[in-house]
Amino acid sequence: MPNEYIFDYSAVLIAAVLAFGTIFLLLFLSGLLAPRQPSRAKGTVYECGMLPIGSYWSQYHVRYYLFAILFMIFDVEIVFLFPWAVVLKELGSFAFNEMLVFVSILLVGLLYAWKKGVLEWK
Amino acid sequence: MLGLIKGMIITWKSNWRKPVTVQYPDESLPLAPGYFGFPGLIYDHEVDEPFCVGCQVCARYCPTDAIFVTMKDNPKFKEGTSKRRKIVDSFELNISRCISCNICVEVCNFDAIEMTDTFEAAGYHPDVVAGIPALIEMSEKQRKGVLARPLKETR
Amino acid sequence: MPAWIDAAIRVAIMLFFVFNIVMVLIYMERKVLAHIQQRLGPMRTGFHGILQSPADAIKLMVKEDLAPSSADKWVFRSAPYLVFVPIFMMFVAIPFSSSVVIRHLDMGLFYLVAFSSLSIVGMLMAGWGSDNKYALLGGVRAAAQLISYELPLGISILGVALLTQSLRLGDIASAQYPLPFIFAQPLGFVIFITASLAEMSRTPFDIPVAESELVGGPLVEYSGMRWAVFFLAEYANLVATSAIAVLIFLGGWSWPFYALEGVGWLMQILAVAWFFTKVFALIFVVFWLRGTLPRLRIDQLMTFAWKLLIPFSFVNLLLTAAAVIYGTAILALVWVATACLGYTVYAYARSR
Amino acid sequence: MALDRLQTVDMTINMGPQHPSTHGVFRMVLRVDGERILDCEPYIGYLHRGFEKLSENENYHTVLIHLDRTDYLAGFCNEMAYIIALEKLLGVVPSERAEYIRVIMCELNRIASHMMFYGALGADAGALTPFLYAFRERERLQGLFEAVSGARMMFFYFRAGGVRIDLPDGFIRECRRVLDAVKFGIDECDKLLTNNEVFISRTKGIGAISAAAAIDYGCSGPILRACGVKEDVRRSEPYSIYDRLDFDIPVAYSGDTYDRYVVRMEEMRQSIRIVEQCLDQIPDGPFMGKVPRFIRPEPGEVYVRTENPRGDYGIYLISRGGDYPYRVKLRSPCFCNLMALREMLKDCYIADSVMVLGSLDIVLGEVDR
Repeated sequence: MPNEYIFDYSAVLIAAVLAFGTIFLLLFLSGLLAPRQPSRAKGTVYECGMLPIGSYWSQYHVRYYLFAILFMIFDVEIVFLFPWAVVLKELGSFAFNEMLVFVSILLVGLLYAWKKGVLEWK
Repeated sequence: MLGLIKGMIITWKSNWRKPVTVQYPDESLPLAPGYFGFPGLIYDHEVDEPFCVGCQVCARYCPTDAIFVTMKDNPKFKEGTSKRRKIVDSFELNISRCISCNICVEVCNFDAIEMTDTFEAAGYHPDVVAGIPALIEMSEKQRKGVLARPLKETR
Repeated sequence: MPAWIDAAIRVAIMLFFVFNIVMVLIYMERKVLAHIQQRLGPMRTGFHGILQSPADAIKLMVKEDLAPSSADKWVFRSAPYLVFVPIFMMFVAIPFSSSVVIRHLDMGLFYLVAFSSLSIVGMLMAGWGSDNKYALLGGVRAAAQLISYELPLGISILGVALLTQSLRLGDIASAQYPLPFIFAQPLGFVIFITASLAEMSRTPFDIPVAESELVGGPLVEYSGMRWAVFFLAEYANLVATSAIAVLIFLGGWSWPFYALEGVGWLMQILAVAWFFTKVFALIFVVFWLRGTLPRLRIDQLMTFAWKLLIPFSFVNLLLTAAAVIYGTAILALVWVATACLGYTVYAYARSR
Repeated sequence: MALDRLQTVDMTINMGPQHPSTHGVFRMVLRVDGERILDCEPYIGYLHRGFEKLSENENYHTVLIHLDRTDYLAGFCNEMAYIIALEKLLGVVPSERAEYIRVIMCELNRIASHMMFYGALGADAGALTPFLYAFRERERLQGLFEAVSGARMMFFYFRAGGVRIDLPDGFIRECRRVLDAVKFGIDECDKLLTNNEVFISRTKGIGAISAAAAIDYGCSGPILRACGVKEDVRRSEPYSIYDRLDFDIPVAYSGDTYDRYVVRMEEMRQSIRIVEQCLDQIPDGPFMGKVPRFIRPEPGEVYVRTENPRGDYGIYLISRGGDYPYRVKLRSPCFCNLMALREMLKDCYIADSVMVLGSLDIVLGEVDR
């Protein structure tokens, strides 16, 4: 079993390395072929032809953060749901009821966030 | 969802219609009968000289100052072959400034200038000023049959 | 042959395939959009412009690679890698037929969900590293949108895992021989397609790159080959996602004909051809949608994900689980739920 | 709620002048908090050419070529306003046929202009296809313009007392054919966007303005009519032959982007109605009235309003004798409509800013003059 596991997942590593290498090669080739004549005007950022007003380095509104937190919770839940889904038939109604409780706790959380207006973009 | 599906049906239908694109340099749409390209100088074949006498009215009225005209004594008048006392010496139309507005044609007292179909004046040369020969050629081309076109079938 | 050489050859072939199919797709998109708009599309390079994509690739290759002088150089330069590599890694687990595949991973479905969400980091880095306000807005939008749609995407897939009791994509495809899962999981299919449209940032969810206000979003400062890598990733993602949709909802290579499962060459070629017919049909629908729909706004998009898709995907999950435990008749309720979803969208738009 | 008390730094974004969706070289500086617009400051003048000053050195007819370039999407309508003013100053009555020709061209121009609006709004919303469909319809109409006036955009066609040249042979038949095609095209455009749920959610309730505020800002045209004010110069102060024609003034009541869109779509249909009536009624006869050889009005001044596709277009013309007008003042509807932008953009999202701007249908040539 471990052998098979390594056989399967070593391909993942190889794919990552090869894809990375190909992109590197492409960019390297482009670096050789493409002209390079930097100038000050080319180095400015695009802001509709005007010089940028103020810095882009500004604080961003917290509502993105709240969505990210909500996402974390649900994503972790999905991690639990995958193994559950595969073996549900074997475990039977017991597992179903357990998961019902688990999901409803999270859904109550979602409802709470909804009620609190986190899901609104006022 | 209904509006969305309706829109999908519209785009699906027009997917199968004939494209309206005309691949411009290869083929071009027919021009309308009275199309305004750039003005050209009309040639008087009877006396073998242009109608223009170089009176500079068009240059004066031109809103973009695209026309530059000078006048000279007509040698053919001395010979007696022409009734024009003066004749155009040089007539320069700056094609890159001309806005094809037809004003020069309207103000001309001698009916010496007309709008032609020529509108493709771009080329690989910086010389965008059309002189008398070019302007006469434009007008001659215009007179060869293109004038009597019927109203085009727009698509 | 050692396993790693076998894998390397397969991966190399897959890379070659991905690069080529992306070119085909770019050409196809331009042609489809053109004909939807009664235009001709590219016509000059080769017969009916068929060489347009290679020409574009060469052009991008020899184009100057600009970066803003104030940009965060490392973040800016490494973002394309982080977008393309995870998307390509999805292809490791996607089978094109029962044996044309890099590896049949036993956790294939989970693997795909995991890697499909990784490219968010790249988009965020592109937006953050460009030192550009449009790019920043686009990057943050991309992050918000992609994480929100990650959830309905993952949960809608779970329904299929419940029905097959397996995460191997090959098994899932084979399990759909008499009846593909789109009939058992209509709600899952609708949610999956919607969410994956958002994951791919395609119309009507192309908000991160919204060219009418953000002028290209995170990609606004990229040029030349570096920009082309993003483009490559976008279309590779389109192929991958459509392939997943075909595999888990539209019956893969088997439905509706004979289950093309044999090991013979002919059978394999037929299976791959049939599989890609479906994939291209699905991609055509995506292009068709792009030709028809306007773009949503970011708040509507988030509301749509959190208030409609996530609850409905849980409904789908629980109904499917109940069907697995208590009998398949419950799956009829999924159809009712699908109708409810459609009606909710309709009623919401009317109520405004 | 606690969120509101968190302090964040506002970001200032330039939208324009070189931006794909600002309809020319318009610039607005947005102060945003996240995605939300706190304030919008419009900057204009990037296309300023000094039309009013230029006109002082043109004779009475050649002013028209500059007028064509102010609102370059509705050249005939601009010429209409100026020519009526000039005729009033001269005391000239245009010939009957010329009046009909003018109204036909103006209304066709209105359809073409609104089609441009439709396409641009669609493109602002992110839909690619409406733009191309709109241009397909515009192309048909511009074929007619080209046949009649010789030019596709800068017409220079109207003259004091009439028009430059009579309609070409077969125009009426051809025009009817084009109108039928355009009617079909408008229906198609309508089906593509009007009921689209995504489009509705992007436009309904966005950039709304009350009727009172719109009147205060001096808005006119479809912007005002979308607020429920039934004001149309063609009806309230009929000029030319509009009092003989039967058409409705479409009105909507909520004043938002969607209503402006709906009003314009309906206006196109009404314009088709007007053109069809004109084609039925157009008399034979000269296309020029009795006009003095030299256009030298007596000293005096006149103000004329007409209904442009964008609203109430006014020309104030002063003569002090001689060949040149002393003053040509233009009351530009776009300029006044644009002033309401700041009010409309309150509490909008960044994505809405381009939609609201698109719904105002500005033409920078006219705003900046």
